[in-house]
Amino acid sequence: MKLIKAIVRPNKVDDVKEALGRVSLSGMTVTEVRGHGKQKGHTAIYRGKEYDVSLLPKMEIEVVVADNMVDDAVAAIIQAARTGEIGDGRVFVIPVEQSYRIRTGERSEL
Amino acid sequence: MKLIKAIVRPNKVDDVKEALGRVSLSGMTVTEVRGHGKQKGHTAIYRGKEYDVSLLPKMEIEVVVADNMVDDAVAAIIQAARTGEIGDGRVFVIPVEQSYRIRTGERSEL
Amino acid sequence: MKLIKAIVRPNKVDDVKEALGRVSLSGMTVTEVRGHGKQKGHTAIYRGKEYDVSLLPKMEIEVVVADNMVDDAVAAIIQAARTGEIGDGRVFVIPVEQSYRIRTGERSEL
Amino acid sequence: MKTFAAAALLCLLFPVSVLRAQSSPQPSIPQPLSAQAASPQPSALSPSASQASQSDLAKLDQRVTAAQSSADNAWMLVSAALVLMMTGPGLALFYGGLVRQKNTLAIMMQSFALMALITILWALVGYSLCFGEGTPIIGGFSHVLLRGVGVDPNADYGGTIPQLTFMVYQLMFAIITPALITGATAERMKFSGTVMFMSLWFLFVYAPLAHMVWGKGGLLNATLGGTFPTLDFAGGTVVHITSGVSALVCALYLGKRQGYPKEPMPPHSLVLSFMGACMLWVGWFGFNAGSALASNGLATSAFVATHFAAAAATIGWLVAEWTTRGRPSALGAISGAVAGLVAITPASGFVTPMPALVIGLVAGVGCFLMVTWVKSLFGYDDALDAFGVHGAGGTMGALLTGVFATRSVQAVFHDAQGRALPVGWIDGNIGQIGYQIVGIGMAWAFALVGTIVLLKITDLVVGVRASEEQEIEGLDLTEHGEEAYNLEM
Amino acid sequence: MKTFAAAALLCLLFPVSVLRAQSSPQPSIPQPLSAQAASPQPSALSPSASQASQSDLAKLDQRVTAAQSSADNAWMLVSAALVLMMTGPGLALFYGGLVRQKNTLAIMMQSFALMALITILWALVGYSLCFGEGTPIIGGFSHVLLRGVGVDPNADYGGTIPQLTFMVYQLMFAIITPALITGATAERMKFSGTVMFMSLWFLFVYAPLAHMVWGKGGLLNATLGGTFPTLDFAGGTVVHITSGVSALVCALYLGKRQGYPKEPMPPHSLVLSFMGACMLWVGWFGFNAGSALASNGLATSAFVATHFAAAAATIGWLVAEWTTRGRPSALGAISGAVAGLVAITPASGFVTPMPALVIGLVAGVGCFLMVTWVKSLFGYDDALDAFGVHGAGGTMGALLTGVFATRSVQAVFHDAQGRALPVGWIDGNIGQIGYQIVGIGMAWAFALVGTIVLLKITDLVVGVRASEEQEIEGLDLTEHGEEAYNLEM
Amino acid sequence: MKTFAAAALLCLLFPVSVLRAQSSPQPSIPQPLSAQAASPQPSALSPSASQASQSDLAKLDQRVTAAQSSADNAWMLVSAALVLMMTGPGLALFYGGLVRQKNTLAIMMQSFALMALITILWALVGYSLCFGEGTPIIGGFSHVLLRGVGVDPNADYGGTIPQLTFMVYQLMFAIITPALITGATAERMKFSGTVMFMSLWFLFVYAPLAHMVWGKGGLLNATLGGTFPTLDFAGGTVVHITSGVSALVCALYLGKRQGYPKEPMPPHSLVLSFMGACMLWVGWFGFNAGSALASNGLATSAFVATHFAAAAATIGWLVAEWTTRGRPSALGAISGAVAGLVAITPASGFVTPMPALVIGLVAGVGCFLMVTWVKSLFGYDDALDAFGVHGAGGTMGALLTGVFATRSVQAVFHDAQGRALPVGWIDGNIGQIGYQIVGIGMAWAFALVGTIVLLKITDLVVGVRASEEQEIEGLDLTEHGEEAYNLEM
Ligand SMILES: Nc1ncnc2c1ncn2[C@@H]1O[C@H](COP(=O)(O)OP(=O)(O)O)[C@@H](O)[C@H]1O
Ligand SMILES: Nc1ncnc2c1ncn2[C@@H]1O[C@H](COP(=O)(O)OP(=O)(O)O)[C@@H](O)[C@H]1O
Ligand SMILES: Nc1ncnc2c1ncn2[C@@H]1O[C@H](COP(=O)(O)OP(=O)(O)O)[C@@H](O)[C@H]1O
Repeated sequence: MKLIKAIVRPNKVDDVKEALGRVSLSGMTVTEVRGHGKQKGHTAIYRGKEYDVSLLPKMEIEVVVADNMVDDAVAAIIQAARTGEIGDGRVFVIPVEQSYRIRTGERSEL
Repeated sequence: MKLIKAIVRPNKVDDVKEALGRVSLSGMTVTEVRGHGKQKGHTAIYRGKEYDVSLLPKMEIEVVVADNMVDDAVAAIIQAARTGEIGDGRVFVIPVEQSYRIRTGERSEL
Repeated sequence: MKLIKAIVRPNKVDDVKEALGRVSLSGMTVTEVRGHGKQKGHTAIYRGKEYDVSLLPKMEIEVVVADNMVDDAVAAIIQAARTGEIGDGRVFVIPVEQSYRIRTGERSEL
Repeated sequence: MKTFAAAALLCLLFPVSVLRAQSSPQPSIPQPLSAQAASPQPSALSPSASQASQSDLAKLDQRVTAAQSSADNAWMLVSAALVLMMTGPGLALFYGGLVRQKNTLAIMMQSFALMALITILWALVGYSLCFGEGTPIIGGFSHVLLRGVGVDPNADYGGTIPQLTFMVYQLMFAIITPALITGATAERMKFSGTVMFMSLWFLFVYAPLAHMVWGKGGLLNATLGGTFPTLDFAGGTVVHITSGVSALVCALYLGKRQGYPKEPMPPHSLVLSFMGACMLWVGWFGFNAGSALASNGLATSAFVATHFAAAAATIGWLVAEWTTRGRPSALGAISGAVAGLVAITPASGFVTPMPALVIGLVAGVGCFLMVTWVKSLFGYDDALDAFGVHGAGGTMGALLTGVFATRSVQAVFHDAQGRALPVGWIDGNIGQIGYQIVGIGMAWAFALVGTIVLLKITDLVVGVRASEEQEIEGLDLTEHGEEAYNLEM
Repeated sequence: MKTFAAAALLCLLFPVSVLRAQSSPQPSIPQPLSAQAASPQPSALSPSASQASQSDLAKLDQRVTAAQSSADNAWMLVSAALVLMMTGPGLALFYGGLVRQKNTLAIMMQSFALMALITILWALVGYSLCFGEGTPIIGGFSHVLLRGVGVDPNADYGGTIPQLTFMVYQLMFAIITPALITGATAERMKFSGTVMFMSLWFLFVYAPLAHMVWGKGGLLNATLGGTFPTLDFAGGTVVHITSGVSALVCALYLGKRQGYPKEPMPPHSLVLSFMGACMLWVGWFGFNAGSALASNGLATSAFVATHFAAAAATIGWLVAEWTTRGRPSALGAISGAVAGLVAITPASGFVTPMPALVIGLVAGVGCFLMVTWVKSLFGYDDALDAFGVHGAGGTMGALLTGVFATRSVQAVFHDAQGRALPVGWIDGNIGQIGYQIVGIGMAWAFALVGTIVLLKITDLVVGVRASEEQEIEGLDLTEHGEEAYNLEM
Repeated sequence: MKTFAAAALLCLLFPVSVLRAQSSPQPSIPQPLSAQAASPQPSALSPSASQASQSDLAKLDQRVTAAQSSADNAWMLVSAALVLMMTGPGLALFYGGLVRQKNTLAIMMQSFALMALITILWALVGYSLCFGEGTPIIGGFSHVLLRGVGVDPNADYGGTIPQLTFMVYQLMFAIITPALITGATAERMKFSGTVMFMSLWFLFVYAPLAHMVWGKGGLLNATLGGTFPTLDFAGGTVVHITSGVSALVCALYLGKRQGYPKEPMPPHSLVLSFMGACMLWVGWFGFNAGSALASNGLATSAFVATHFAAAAATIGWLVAEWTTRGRPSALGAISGAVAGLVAITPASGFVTPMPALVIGLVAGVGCFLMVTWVKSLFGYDDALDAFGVHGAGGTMGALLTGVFATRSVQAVFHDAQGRALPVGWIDGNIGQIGYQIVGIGMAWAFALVGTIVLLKITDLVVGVRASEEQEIEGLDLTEHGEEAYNLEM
């Protein structure tokens, strides 16, 4: 089992969700985050004081999938989230050792 | 050492915190997230335009614990967070290779 | 490749960002979280009803780095985020198996 | 929901039938309204004569009457606007900030819907039930569809302003009163149930009480021939006791919210509540000083008493909190202010400034105790403390009015020779306390009985309590299909 | 941006040149203003004589005129303040809550900048263009730099109040009208483009329309000698049709927002919109009842009509929504209220309360259909429904004014003997509908043509549409260098 | 905290002792207040005579006086409400949005607590110290506990309105002045320290200044016999210079916030600040136009000047910002508006519209420079720019009043024959600039010295600066036990 952690543009969440649905993955957890990378930020000025707004709004999508689904899932995410412009984001794959469903309390294979 | 990542209902955070306290785990980090799974969402309508509100508010609790504590911790979380209804959430266990305490700067075994 | 997950005080984000920049790491993802640990919380009272505000605002910084950068990155974070007071936070290192850049769609070594 | 749709249909239909009655010049508006003062009027003087004639004087006299009317009307229109502002945005924000995020729009929506709903009911029959001629308990149907309510003053109700002004001013009171109750039913009452219950409550609890206290010949009216002259300048009994006591009944009937009191349910945005409280404070000048129905010294006096009581109650609550809890809170400050405003409401047109401070202090400390101590003692879930503040504060205020009312502010009672008689206890009329108790008792009784009956009926017809799932997901999404904030994009 | 800087420079320079004209006592203010009423005035009576002399009476007469003026002035100053409050914070919040978070300050800023910008233009030439003597189409330059506008009343425009009061009251209307348009251009129009376009639009669309409808001798003026007597009490055509129709043109010209309609763009904070809507409702009393230009019965009548229409339209929209969508929403409630307020605007000084309810109901249901059905049918991106509410609601209201206007409220037309003639259809004058259509047509035509031309010019000079990147990042950061919320610290 | 508790106890006790004095009819309220105008009055005419008698006229004369009083009272009550609205919610929101989230309630709470606290002090001694008879420096104790302050007008202070109206109107000024200072001490001053310091400051800095400038026989009074006739229509020196300069002293005394200026401290919600600024603008009409103390042409003139200056200053700040920083910001727009409102305050009742535009422009650009350039030059931490806007803007305004004041607006000075003399420089009286400088100097001196002394005392008794840990955790939680937002549930 793997945890796929994708950082995408805020307006791509719906597309990613749909794309994952198409490969029969429906469980996911989404977090508002702010990201920094190659994408250039902005300068905010409040009464003459300048602030660097270099952490830009992104969304982090976490999906835990069975090992054999990883490639499909990653491909789906990348395709749905890509615009081709700097700032599109990353996908990381992290090992998961156990997984439980709270409702039933049992260890699940997803 | 493992990172236990539990996605639970928002109103269960306090219960989980208490339950973890009872097995002598007090450190934890909590994040507001939105989750999608089997639980059915809602439809919001703004001036006739419908939106799918299928990402429902959840809380993600992250606890890093020593290997021998994992089972106790998972059990405590599941028991505290369970309502038996769809939408109760998941618990994932992820390997952690190193852990540091910033205050002291030293590598810790928790 | 590793995911470095650092939980720091909210006002230390900028310092950590700078410190990582100095070791040539610019990519990162930041999340608002609330943490519980040794640091004592507060009591809030609303019309006589007391609430435990024991989850204090923290920021979680996630950086994925190549294996050989882990020590530098951890050192930089710890140095930048330390105040020496209880509540400084933690750094966890988690294995990452794969990493993709969405824009190009290719698997990256960062 | 069917019931509501039917009622709504009615609303959609009725006007067609009444247009004819309205389309021909109303007898009550014999002169075009604009004739009164919009254009510069010719001087009243006949320029040739050096002696002023009686007819010159008569013309001038009319112009003075018009000027006085314009002056009073200006104040009363402003007051009406201020009282509407108390409900929306005032109360809506005050309550909206106190609930959890997922119920924000639902509670604000209830205030807003009442602004619309009560207005319609008021135009149809409400005004008539309150201020039309009738029995000592309730007005009649003489003003149904606002028949006979035009720009001419009604001598009994604001003799210097158009009756239409009085009508719309009083309407604003009728709006806020049921809206106050929603503080007790917050986070768990269905919208359809709220709509139906509040409509009934307005007709069967508010209207009689308003008529009894303020209507000519009303049972409790102090100046227009009531049997038990109860002093209630701006609505301590009519508005605050009725709504507060009904709120308690609702809280008990509905039962506790899921998870109460174990789960924390902190106010989701005290900033909103703060704004709301400030607007309540400012708007309350219209509520109390406007109740003079003229822009005279009595209005000023009520204005001052209102402001002083709010200030003293704020201090009262804060000191109580600081002393017993170690820290004074913003929520305490604004709660105190509202408590003071509630308590001074019945007294505002009868007391001098210093007693107003006392009334405020008592209410501030008293309501603090109600909300922190009495509530947790009995364990009912009055979600936003509608009873603790309005019911309790209103009752304290009504009693203290009997203590501090003085003829130096308003000579309510006169002897046969027209000399002013003492009004309250401090003025030498201890008996007034008795009448105040009668008034208070009547308001409590009506509110208690009326609310139980009407809630039961509503429950049978459309239901009152939201489902468990709705409560957990929040009423915003499940009842209204919306979320208060969508910040993530 | 260069253009704007130049204009701004002009602003910085002009006053120097006009100070001299202003520094000597203006002919229009021959008496110090304070002489009027600030201190207690000596009695008008010569104490010795027992017969009142004509000169005593003359003195008294002057004092009555002063009192009447003070009364009306009090109401009009309040009304002016209320109308300003409609734009800021009212409209700014209403719109600010409806956009996505990243464009919040940008849209609010547009309202605020218009509060400043239009004020300057108004002082320089705007008032003169609207209310100075001129042709049937546009006023002249007689009041440029407010020459001749002092504390003396102008008999044509509020004969009992200082002309300065009328001037500043009308200014508030000129501010909100272009601000309404920003609802259609939201989230994608450049700030510089907005500033330039709105300046031009105010001069070349608003000013002529205001003059035609309200100016003496204006083509459509109903009481001061127009050729086509159109009834528009408080700005149904002048304010709402012009802004609403221009909004539609802007929406079409600018094109859709990136991602519209596929991407969800829910309102980022309905709480803000709710507050804004409440303030609009309250402020609208100043807008409509203030249009009586006096604190008389007509003001009261307009006040009541305004409130009733808002209430009925709220119910109308909610019932439509409940029926067709299954749930009544807070956004529906506040949208309905605004629709009702828009529709009653032209009618408010001509109709009795019951027809006001009808107008409100029609507007509530009508605008609901416009916004949910017509808009998605045609697919234009009127981001915040400026056309759907103001254009459509204003048009409905202007038409219905012709139906329900009655001389019992305001005797607009008279025969040779001075007897009041019927006003609207229901009053017996079906022909008025025709004039209303003429007025509506003129407003539509002016708004359509003027907006296209001025947008094109603006586009050529400074550009109107923000870049794709700006739109994605949000206008707050890219146009103004700010973020609405910085909550994380 | 002990000190505060003691003071509070005093508050709780005092009224008991004064009730007796208040309970018997006050000599100043010989007639019941309601007699004035609440009911329709019988015509003044004796119907039989055809010649008007002197006594008929006398009756009519009284009614005219009542009508004039009602008209002016309507405006003044509204103005009082507007000025209260400036503090809460206006200023509280404006400041509340500018701080970081963790200090939101703390700063808003300070404004609210001052609404309560200053009211109590005002009733006890404050009004008397400001407007009671006394020395040229401070009033006496003649009006302690509001003795002698009833519905009869006081000829010196608003001869047509109840003295109670004047009293409560002036109170609102006394509330906002110390509240302005909290902008400089934001995010680091203890609540107990704030309460104690502000109480002292009100008594020992505000009261003398108010008496000197506005009190009869005050040293700087221009119309009621002062030695140095300083022009300050609505409080440029009394309100803005005193608070602004004291703010600077506080900022220097307290020292910088932790992390200032290295750490970013962006405003947590410009939406709140925007709302607050709009309410300040609207409320300021009560502040300035209300200072005419009547609903006359002078009030209108001040209203117009106020609005024009706010608009011009907005433009001024925005253009300066656009030119030097490349982007105009919403925070710039609202800051500019407030700067303009501050600067026009002393001038509003003395200048014609065009000079008002000039004053606004100067203040807009000037305060922009203060806040962006001068502040960073000197490096003091005036957290929310209370000095940069109020101190600097107030000083500019007070000076420019001396330049632009003209007898055509208000004839302040007269020669022996009662002819109006020139008022400001442009009117031909260059010497007025000198008096303005005296007034400004006096206000600066009082504020500087008074604030240092009182801060030191407060520091010794209860302490002024919050602990480092409190500052990091935020004052909301540590001082008040609350959080502004609890959005996660
Ligand atoms: N090394 C990293 N660790 C964690 N998150 C990263 C890392 N690099 C990039 N990100 C995330 O990916 C987002 C996009 O990265 P960026 O470099 O701006 O664009 P792109 O990936 O298209 O080159 C960032 O805003 C950040 O949230
Ligand atoms: N595969 C997954 N990866 C990540 N998060 C998941 C996954 N499946 C479920 N979740 C999280 O668990 C929550 C509950 O899941 P759901 O299927 O609705 O209920 P249940 O687990 O009780 O069947 C979801 O809202 C989501 O946050
Ligand atoms: N076991 C843990 N798992 C996850 N997060 C932790 C854990 N222990 C501590 N934290 C995070 O680190 C933060 C600081 O910890 P705390 O014990 O208060 O201070 P310190 O690390 O300086 O002793 C906590 O608020 C929490 O967010």
